[in-house]
Amino acid sequence: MYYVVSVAILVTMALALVRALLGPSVYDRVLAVNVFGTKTVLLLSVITFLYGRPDFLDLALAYALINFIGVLAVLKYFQNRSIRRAAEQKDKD
Amino acid sequence: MVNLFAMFLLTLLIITAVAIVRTKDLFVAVMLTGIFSLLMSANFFILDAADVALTEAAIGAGITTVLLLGALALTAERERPVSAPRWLPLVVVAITAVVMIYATFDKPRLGDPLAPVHQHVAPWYLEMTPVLIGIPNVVTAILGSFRGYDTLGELIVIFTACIGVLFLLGVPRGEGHQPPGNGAAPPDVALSHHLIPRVVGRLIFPFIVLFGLYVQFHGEFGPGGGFQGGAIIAAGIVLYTLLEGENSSFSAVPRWTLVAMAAGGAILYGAVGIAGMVMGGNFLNYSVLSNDPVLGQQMGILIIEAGVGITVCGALLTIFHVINAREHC
Amino acid sequence: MELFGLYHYWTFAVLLMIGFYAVIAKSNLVKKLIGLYIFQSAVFLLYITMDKVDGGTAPIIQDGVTGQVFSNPIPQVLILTAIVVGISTTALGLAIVIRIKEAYGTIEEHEVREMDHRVA
Amino acid sequence: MDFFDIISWILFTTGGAFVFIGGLGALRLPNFYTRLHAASLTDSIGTILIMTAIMFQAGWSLAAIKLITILGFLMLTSPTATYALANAALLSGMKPGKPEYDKEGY
Repeated sequence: MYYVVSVAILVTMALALVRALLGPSVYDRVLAVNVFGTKTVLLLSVITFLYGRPDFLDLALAYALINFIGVLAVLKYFQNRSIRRAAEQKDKD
Repeated sequence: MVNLFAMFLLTLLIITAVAIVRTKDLFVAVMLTGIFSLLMSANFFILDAADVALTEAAIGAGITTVLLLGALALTAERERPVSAPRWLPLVVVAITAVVMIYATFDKPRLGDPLAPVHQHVAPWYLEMTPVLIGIPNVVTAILGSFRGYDTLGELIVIFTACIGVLFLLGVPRGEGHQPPGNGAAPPDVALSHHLIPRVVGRLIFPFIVLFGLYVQFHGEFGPGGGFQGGAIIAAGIVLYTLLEGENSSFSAVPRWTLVAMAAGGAILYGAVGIAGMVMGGNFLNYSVLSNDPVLGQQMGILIIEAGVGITVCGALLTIFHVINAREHC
Repeated sequence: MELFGLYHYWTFAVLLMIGFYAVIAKSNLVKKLIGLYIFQSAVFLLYITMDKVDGGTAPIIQDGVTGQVFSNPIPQVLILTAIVVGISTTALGLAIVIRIKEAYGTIEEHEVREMDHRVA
Repeated sequence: MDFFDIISWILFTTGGAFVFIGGLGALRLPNFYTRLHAASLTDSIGTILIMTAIMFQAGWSLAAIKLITILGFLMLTSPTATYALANAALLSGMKPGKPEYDKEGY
């Protein structure tokens, strides 16, 4: 039964990758990365049990904690960019 | 069946790599690099390399994206088109790829127990680790003790890279630089007015640091060790900096502490080696550190792993802060 | 089925060449660094592929379990350190690119070269 | 096959189905906010179902505690990431309800 759910997760990863490649906006791509991140956590958890080594759940835990940082970095990047653009606009006027 | 999964993931990996190279938008390339890292980590895990997968998770999920985005903010976001002909590199690359794929037919197939790589020292390490060092994680044993000299070298490389970044970006900008806006640089506002991310970030920040310490000191028994632990703690402090801004981060962990950490960890590592020499052994021979050689090995590994963690954390944070501060000066 | 055992190595070759293409054909310096990142990831994949043993498990000895086959720990040790070194050196490259942007106002290699020629 | 196995089977299948539907929605729906909606909601329920299913398989052990922790952190961070993303998109001037927007979307 681990195989069934692994296949579902892998197909979803492929769909998310297609969304990341198509875009069209940058936010769609960030969304795709986020979906990919949670799917990786699930896949790693399933594979630890498939391999019969549940002590490796640390890996999934690391991703569950750290994936969040990427999205916040993107949010901050957008925020600083809009501030920068506003400042440049003011320079031109 | 798991091999089929691995092949599927590898195919996705190639598609992602092609997309990274083809896109003109560097921001998109950075986002796809995030996916690339996730796929890489899953593949490492399927290939039985739990320690490596954890390292890739600790580095690739947070720090790589943050550093690349910091560099993009300081340079440019889009690639300019080039008019030069593209076919020559493409032909060179295609021919090399074909030659390399032809060469792989002589390689032992995946998982062949008779492959030459499995014949020489690896069985000895697997057999002798419980006897000589007495810890379950063979990877940590080789990293810390059998090949401790290599690891010291790698640590010095990380320290040197940190020093190099400090030399390049730690100095103030030149005369010609005019910050955008009416003379005033954009202030570092952080994400302080995004209430929900701030609350959640503050909530999980201590757990990230705690988990980092767990990975650091549980490295003898499960996947983990200094490289992973240091990177996870660094990622936690990066999260704090993103949420609260440079100044709060520096009041929690001052700048001089970070440089001192980057240097101090490497010094600690070397000091353990010299202590071994003083007590009558060779450089980085931990057996002499205690009356019981096995206990001595365990003590040595624990201390040098701590040194590795301190240096990795300090170096990564120094690099992050230097690039981040460049944006706001 | 025998040939599928080489699929990992083929992926390695293709990824290595994709990264190499980005390094030699792209003019943007950040893109070159990302290409270098792909290149080094391909090398990591090659090493980790070689550590796998059929029916093996990760080389962490479990209490009370005997007769396990373990995968080869040596490639893992090499790559574990290489990943962290890789990000540090990539950061050094990014720092150089940032300084080039400040000095030349561009990060396109051909534009930087043109400016150098004009001065010389 | 005992009782716990049957429960895990059911949870695994429904969880897998939710995950797949979420991926499909993230790919097929017409604009960014609908895609975000599809991806985030099914992500949450799919994660809960699959993690619970694995917990039934793991039994009461250290692994189960780790799974609960993973689930807890995912439940905190995943919706926050979704919120942050929607917020960034809205502030950048992308209006919900419009079926399409300009190609770059900045």
